[in-house]
Amino acid sequence: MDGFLGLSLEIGFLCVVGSVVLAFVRLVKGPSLQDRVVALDFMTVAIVAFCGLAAVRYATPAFLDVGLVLALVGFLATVALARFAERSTVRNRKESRDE
Amino acid sequence: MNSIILRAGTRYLAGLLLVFSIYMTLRGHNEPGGGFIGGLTGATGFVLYAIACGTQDARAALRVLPQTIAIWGLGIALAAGLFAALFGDALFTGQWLFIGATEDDKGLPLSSVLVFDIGVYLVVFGSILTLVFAMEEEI
Amino acid sequence: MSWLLALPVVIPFLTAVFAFLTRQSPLGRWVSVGGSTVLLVASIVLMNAVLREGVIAGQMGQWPAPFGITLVADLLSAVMVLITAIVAVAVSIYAIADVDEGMERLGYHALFNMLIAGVVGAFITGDLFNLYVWFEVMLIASFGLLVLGGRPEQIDGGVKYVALNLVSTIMFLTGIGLLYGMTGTLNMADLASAVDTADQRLLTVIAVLFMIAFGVKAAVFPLFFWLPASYHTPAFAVSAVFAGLLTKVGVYALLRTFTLIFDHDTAFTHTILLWVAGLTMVVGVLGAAAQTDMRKILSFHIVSQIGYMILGLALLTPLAILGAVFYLVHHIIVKANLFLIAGVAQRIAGSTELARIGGLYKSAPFLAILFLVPAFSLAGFPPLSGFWAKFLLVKAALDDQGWIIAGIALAVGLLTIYSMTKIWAQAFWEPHPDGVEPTLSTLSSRDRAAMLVPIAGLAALTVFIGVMPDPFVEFARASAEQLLDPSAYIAAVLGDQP
Amino acid sequence: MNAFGLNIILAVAWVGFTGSVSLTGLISGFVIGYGALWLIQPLIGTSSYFRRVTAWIKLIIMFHYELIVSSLEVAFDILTPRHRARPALIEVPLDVKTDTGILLVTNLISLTPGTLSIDVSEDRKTLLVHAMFADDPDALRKSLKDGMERWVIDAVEGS
Amino acid sequence: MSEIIAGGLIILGGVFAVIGGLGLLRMPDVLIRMHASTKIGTLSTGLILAGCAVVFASPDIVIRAVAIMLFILLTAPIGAHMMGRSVVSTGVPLWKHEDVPQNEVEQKLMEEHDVPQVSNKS
Amino acid sequence: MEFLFAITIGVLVASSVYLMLSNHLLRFIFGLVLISNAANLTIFVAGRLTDGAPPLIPEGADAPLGDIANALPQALVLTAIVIGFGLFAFAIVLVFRAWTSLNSLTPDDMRLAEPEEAHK
Amino acid sequence: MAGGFPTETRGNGLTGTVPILFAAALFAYFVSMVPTIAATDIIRVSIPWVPSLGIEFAFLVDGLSLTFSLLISGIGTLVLLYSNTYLAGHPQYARFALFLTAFMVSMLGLVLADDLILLFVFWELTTITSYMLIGFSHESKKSRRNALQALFVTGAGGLAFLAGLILLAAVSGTTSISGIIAQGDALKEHAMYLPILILLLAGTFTKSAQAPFHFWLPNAMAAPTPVSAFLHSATMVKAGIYVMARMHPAMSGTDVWLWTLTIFGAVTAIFASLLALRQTDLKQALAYTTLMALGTLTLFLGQESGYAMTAFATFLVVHSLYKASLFLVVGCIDLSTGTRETDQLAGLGRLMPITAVAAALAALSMAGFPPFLGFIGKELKYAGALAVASEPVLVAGAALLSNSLMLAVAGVVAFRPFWRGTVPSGQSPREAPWQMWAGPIILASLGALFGIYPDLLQTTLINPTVISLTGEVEEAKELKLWAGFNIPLILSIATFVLGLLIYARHVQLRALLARVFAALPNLDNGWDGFLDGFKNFAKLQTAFVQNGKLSSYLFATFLTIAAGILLTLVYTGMPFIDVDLSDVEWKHASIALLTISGAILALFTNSRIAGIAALGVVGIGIALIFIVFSAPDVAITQLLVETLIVVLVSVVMLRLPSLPKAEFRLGHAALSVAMGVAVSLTLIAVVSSPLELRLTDYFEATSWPEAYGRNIVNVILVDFRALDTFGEIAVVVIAALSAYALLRTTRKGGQS
Ligand code: NA
Ligand code: NA
Repeated sequence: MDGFLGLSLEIGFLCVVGSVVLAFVRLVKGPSLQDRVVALDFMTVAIVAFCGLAAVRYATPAFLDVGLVLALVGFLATVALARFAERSTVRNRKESRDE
Repeated sequence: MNSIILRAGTRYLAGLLLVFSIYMTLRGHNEPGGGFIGGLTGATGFVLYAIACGTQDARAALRVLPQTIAIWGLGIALAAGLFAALFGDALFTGQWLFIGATEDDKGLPLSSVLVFDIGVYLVVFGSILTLVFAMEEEI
Repeated sequence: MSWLLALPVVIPFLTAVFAFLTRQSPLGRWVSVGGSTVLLVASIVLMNAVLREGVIAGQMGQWPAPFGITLVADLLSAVMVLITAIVAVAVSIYAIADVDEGMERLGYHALFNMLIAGVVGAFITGDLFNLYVWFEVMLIASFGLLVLGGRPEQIDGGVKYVALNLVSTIMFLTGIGLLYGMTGTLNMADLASAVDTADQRLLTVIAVLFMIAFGVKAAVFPLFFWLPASYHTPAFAVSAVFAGLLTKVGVYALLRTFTLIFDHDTAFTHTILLWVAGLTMVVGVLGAAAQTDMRKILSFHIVSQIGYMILGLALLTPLAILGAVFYLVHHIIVKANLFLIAGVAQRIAGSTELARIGGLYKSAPFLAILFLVPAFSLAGFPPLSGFWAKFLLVKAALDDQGWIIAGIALAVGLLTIYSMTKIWAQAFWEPHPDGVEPTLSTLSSRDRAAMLVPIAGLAALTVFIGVMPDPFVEFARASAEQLLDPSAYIAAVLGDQP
Repeated sequence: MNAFGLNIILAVAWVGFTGSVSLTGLISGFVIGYGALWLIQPLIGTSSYFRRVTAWIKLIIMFHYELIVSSLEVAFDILTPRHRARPALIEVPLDVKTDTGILLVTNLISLTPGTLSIDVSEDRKTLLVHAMFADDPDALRKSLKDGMERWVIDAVEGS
Repeated sequence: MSEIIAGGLIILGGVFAVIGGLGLLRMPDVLIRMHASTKIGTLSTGLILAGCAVVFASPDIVIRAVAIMLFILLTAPIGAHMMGRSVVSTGVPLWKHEDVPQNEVEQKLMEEHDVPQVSNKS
Repeated sequence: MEFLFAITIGVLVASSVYLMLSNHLLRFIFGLVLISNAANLTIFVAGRLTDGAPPLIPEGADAPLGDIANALPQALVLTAIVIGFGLFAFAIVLVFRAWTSLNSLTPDDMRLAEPEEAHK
Repeated sequence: MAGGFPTETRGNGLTGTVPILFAAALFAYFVSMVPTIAATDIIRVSIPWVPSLGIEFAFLVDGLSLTFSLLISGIGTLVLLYSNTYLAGHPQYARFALFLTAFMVSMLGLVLADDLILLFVFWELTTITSYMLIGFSHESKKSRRNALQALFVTGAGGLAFLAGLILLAAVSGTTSISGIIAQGDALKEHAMYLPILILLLAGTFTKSAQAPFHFWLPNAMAAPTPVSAFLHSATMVKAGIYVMARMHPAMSGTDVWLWTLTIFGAVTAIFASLLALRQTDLKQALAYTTLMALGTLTLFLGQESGYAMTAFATFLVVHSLYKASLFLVVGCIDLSTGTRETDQLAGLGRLMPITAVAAALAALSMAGFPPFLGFIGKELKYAGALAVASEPVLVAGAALLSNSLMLAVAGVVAFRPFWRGTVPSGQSPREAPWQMWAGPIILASLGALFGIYPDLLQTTLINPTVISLTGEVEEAKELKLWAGFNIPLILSIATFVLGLLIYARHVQLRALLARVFAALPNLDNGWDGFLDGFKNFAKLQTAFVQNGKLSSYLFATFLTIAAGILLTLVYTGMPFIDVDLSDVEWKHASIALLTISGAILALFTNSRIAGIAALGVVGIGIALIFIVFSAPDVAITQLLVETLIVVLVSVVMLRLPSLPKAEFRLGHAALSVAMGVAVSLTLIAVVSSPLELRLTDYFEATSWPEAYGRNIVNVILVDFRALDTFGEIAVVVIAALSAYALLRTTRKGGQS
């Protein structure tokens, strides 16, 4: 794929991947449990965008299906981890702050 | 989980996930999807339900024991394979019925393969819920 | 024809489904017994067909090989299925007495039948990836059965069992991926010729990977740790079926793949196997000698005796393979039976720890006789099945001028005698430390029948094989021939395909 | 049987008529059915249905407007070296009653950058919001109530 | 023309994605980072999907793109709410600008959840 | 490309082996997830990589147009992922049980099945 | 057992009578064969048993086997008769009779078998049944120990024996014994002759308790006395002798054969006689004289001359008769007085006259006095010894010494208790019931009968036996009481003199011997040491290998894998590796890097949440790989599963403690890297050559036309490979049920 669309797709990929990398840095740094989860959540959404880009790039709408599923279920992990954070902190406040 | 927001969202999402999961299952033979993906998605709906409203409510909504669903799924998948015996074919030979088929168009396909995929769906759905409900209750 | 092959896999699954749906009532256990019996009938029919018509293959879904999944039964597969069915019948009857209602409600019978389904599937499939799937069915069912009951030592044993078996499973999967990446096929008969055009050096590497993956399943040195760590912990019916069948699936897989697919550099691979065989025999038997619990002793002996079967494969002569097949069949019957007997000992004498029991010879002579048969068979005394098994392998080793390995096999046989007599002396001859006289009459009549009938049946089979070995030897010879010259197998699977 | 359900039935009927089983078919059926219902509105008395659809459209448009504007605001803060944010946790009284309404309000508040719904109190009367630019909490409260909540009430709970 | 629009949307989406990522990285506390990531991430994905819809320009794809957006709009805030709630209830230290003093709500929460000293550096 | 991902798989394997050796069950679980992923990826890579052409047959065609990705390894990987999930699910429950009934997550301290010999 | 004979002397009813009648019938049956065999005919029956291995159910009756059979069944009958009273009312008598009868039948099978493998079967059966008999008093620790010892020693020999038999069969091309013998000298010239001989002798020497494998035999006295009588007279220990005799025609005549048998036999004979003299327990003393007899028999078998063979045949019968008789007598004494210690026995002759007579008759035969068969046996011994080609003086000397000692022992056992002193206080001995004295009397009388009428034995058994032994090369020498005034007679006289001297001084000698043997290493104690050592070694090894630590198990497993792959790579030479990075896009590289970074984060973090998040990153990375490389179905599944994994872990972690800080382990790190390298290298090598796409091509071509599906992956899953998928969903169900069971299982009653 070339032309303007091709170029913008390359830029799009670069940006999305770049944002994932930035999120990864946050994930590594933490410091709070929630920071890491938020970073992971952000990555999930970025993957949806990636799917959209891939669908265009390879002219394959099938990739949108990947995004579709992820958009629906991706947040479940966030919810579960948030619940973990809340509940485990009730048990041990100090511990989860340091996670 | 005593979150009003989550519970309210779950009302829509759980249903949405279920409907979506069936959609994914039925289209699986021709586009990405299928019984696994469907079952996993459907289960996610009830997992969310269980997280938001507790397993008691989720079990009540499901009405049937999840392990029963799973084992029925296995039975259905097996039956889909055994169905071929009626036609003298080998185990898991796909049997197709094309409703309103014409020269060019295959019409509306009904097949043992689809039944198999539904079995797969039920197995995955039931199994994951068996596991998640039990874990939620033990912890 | 394909249904002959499909039914042995289908029946236990159907049984599992029904057993699960009836798990809350006593019906469940009868479903299990009935299902196993039907399986036995099906496997007899299959065996009959294989004897009459040679190797038979069936294409599932009617897709031609190597594209679809082929189920194949040669003599080895057929006999393994048959033995599995026999053990299944025996254990499902035994379970009536041994498995409590709590376990039944949690789906014991369903899990058990799924395990059997997995074992049968593994024996009968002609597809490498499908073999992986059956391995997994078997493995995960065994996980469940192993920890059913939830006593802490079960959990502990379970952790080790699960951890190590998962590693093996993943290596197997990796191996399949790599082999597919080299040859582009998964059908084992097709692989037999496809590997010829592949890079032979690389193939050896893959062969070693498979050897290790199956080696863990088969519990050979130095990959057997999971077995002695766990086999003494679950219900007796469970450990009996584990002891009888699970490691044999690994041995079967080794036998199958290292005669059909990986026979390109036997000087290397089978020499490794020979070393493995020797070390496995010795380390296992020494392990047994160090134990003081009946089931632990028996568990280590599984390891030791797997060594004999590997020895047969390693020598790769017709007689050696014959011996390995004979040993395989004999060992399943005998070892399962010994674990069942240990269960009776536990029930009537209160333990399997040798120091804490005794007096069984005096007060339970019938049990004593039932123990002696498999125990002496395991130790290789004539005229029991184990004698012929040992005889054939030692003869094969001597014929092949494997003096040292033959010596090891014989010496290990002696140490096996030592272990068996240790159990005998301490559990049967020695008086019970608490002064009680354990008798079978403490069992309810239902339990007595449920426990002793299968034990007696298996013991009778052991004696029968021992006294009338000829048909079995003939059979083993024929299956060894099929293994060493797989052309019939390949032709049955691929037909006129290239 | 409310009007929405009727509309769905019409859509399905449309699919049946055309024989094209696809999402496109279904949606075109829905739109056509909507038109049909609107025409026969006096006959079946479904005026609130149409009013609400209008409110929904307004909600969607206003939401996107808010989303873009406040996104730019936040983006600006991210891209400039100094932190302009004046974060605070504030409580907003809630008038919206139904679950759906609460969900919509909180979601939309969360989706517009600068504000994040943290939690709804047990009695459903107050919403805890984290605001990024909370120099004037009262003004913020008012804008949330008159903006997002009003639109939602119109769309969901209006009669 | 549609290619230009699509390309523009995609680039814009990409830029927002990076901004979201940057926000996640450099905003001072977790709640503010969530402002950046949840919303801007959503926006960025929406833009890219819009571009996608424009390229394919078939109802099928448009519906799918819209569905994805709807799903994200439905789920992302719920996730954010759960996270935010856990931040507050577990007492993760929050950043405070000196211009905005701690209000009653915050003080109440601090006591309720045993929050350590709220940091106050910029 | 395969080369690149073979290296990636190597790193995954190495990390997971280290984690599995760590004598802590939670780390073991982490390692298990990683090594399962590595195995799945191995099959995928061994089936060769093709970008941008999913194994789908377009409407109206009888067979795929042009080169598409190898479908078989995809099916195998799918199967392997689901099986891996089943194994993982059991493993994590087992770890949980180990903690509640043995009160330990360090398997080397679990000596119920194989008690330490009292030295004679 | 002490305190007199059982009050219930009628025996054990049917369980007692049936075996006696059975044994008697067998004896009668063998007697009926005597005329045939005496006419130097043989009887052979054979039916195929394991034709596929050429093994037959073949039996051969010739002189040798008939002699043995008669002894076994005859003595067996008497022993059973005796036991029925001896153990009257014993709760486990039925088992005893069963084992004893089984033992007798096994022994008969052993001596009649004409097939190597069949012979071995019976050989092992005698081992098993004797194990059960020796351990009959199983509640005593000593019994159990000694039974194990006997089993272990003879079992060990048996295994060597088996190896020998297998080699012998392989070399001869047949398992038929008569077939092998018919092959003449071929075997002796075969390269495998020596190994075969060594292995066979290892079996026979242990079974017939040749020094230094003798230690188990006296310990086997733990068995009830009738068992000892049976085992040590005609059976068990003679099994080894029998086999050497049987193989004599095929294997004797070489230097190895000659010297091995001669030396072992002579040493055993002398050594055992000295030990016999040392004993104070009557049964022990008899046990050692058995050893002496076995040594002597072995010594004869080493030779080839007709004298030696005749001596062998005669002494075999002699010994069986008197030894069985004496053991039974000792049993009577034991039951009657409650002791078997010589010091505590005296003056029994008047109170137990019949027993005393039986003892005297047997002892005289044993001591070699005329006109007993023992005398003839002894004469032949000397004649045989002198006929030895190489070292006649040495052999004769050994024979002289052992015979003298034997005479002394006979006195100690059968003379002293009856005819000297008075009954000690506290004992009230009385005569044994007839069932118990019948055996000794009959056996002892036979010794006298054959002594007086040697022809009776000569024609019926000795001649045919010698033919069996020599293969008709040598003729049997004539048995006669008076063979003229010759060197053997002189030696006989010397024996009497020396023997009587020893008897007169035996108490002092015993003390001396006790000191000497105390200084010698004791193999019986050695056995305990060996067993302890073995157990300790086993424990040590097992503690090392199976140390109970999962981390060691995993380390060993991974080490095996890594070493297996890497060493094989080295062994085979590195396969072709194609490093092709030309088609790598930055996207691929960054996805790979992301995945790797996730893995490394999971590796190093001490935070559980970071760990889970890292797994999530890896999952995302892998999903991206699936997306980029055209696998949408897989990518969806991967993401769904990854999500569920996070959910499950987060649920479980609610109850788990946080991660401890990980310490860096260099060994682990090295192994991990090795594993990674191994997998990477192999995979790279695999993908360096092109892939055959036959299967995929077929799927692509048929997916729509034949399976009506456009998503090829799904069609493979639900149609082409539906069985895989079925198995897979079975795994999922089972996993769920298993996990459910595991979660619920510890609740009370096993169910919620
Ligand atoms: Na004991
Ligand atoms: Na700023």
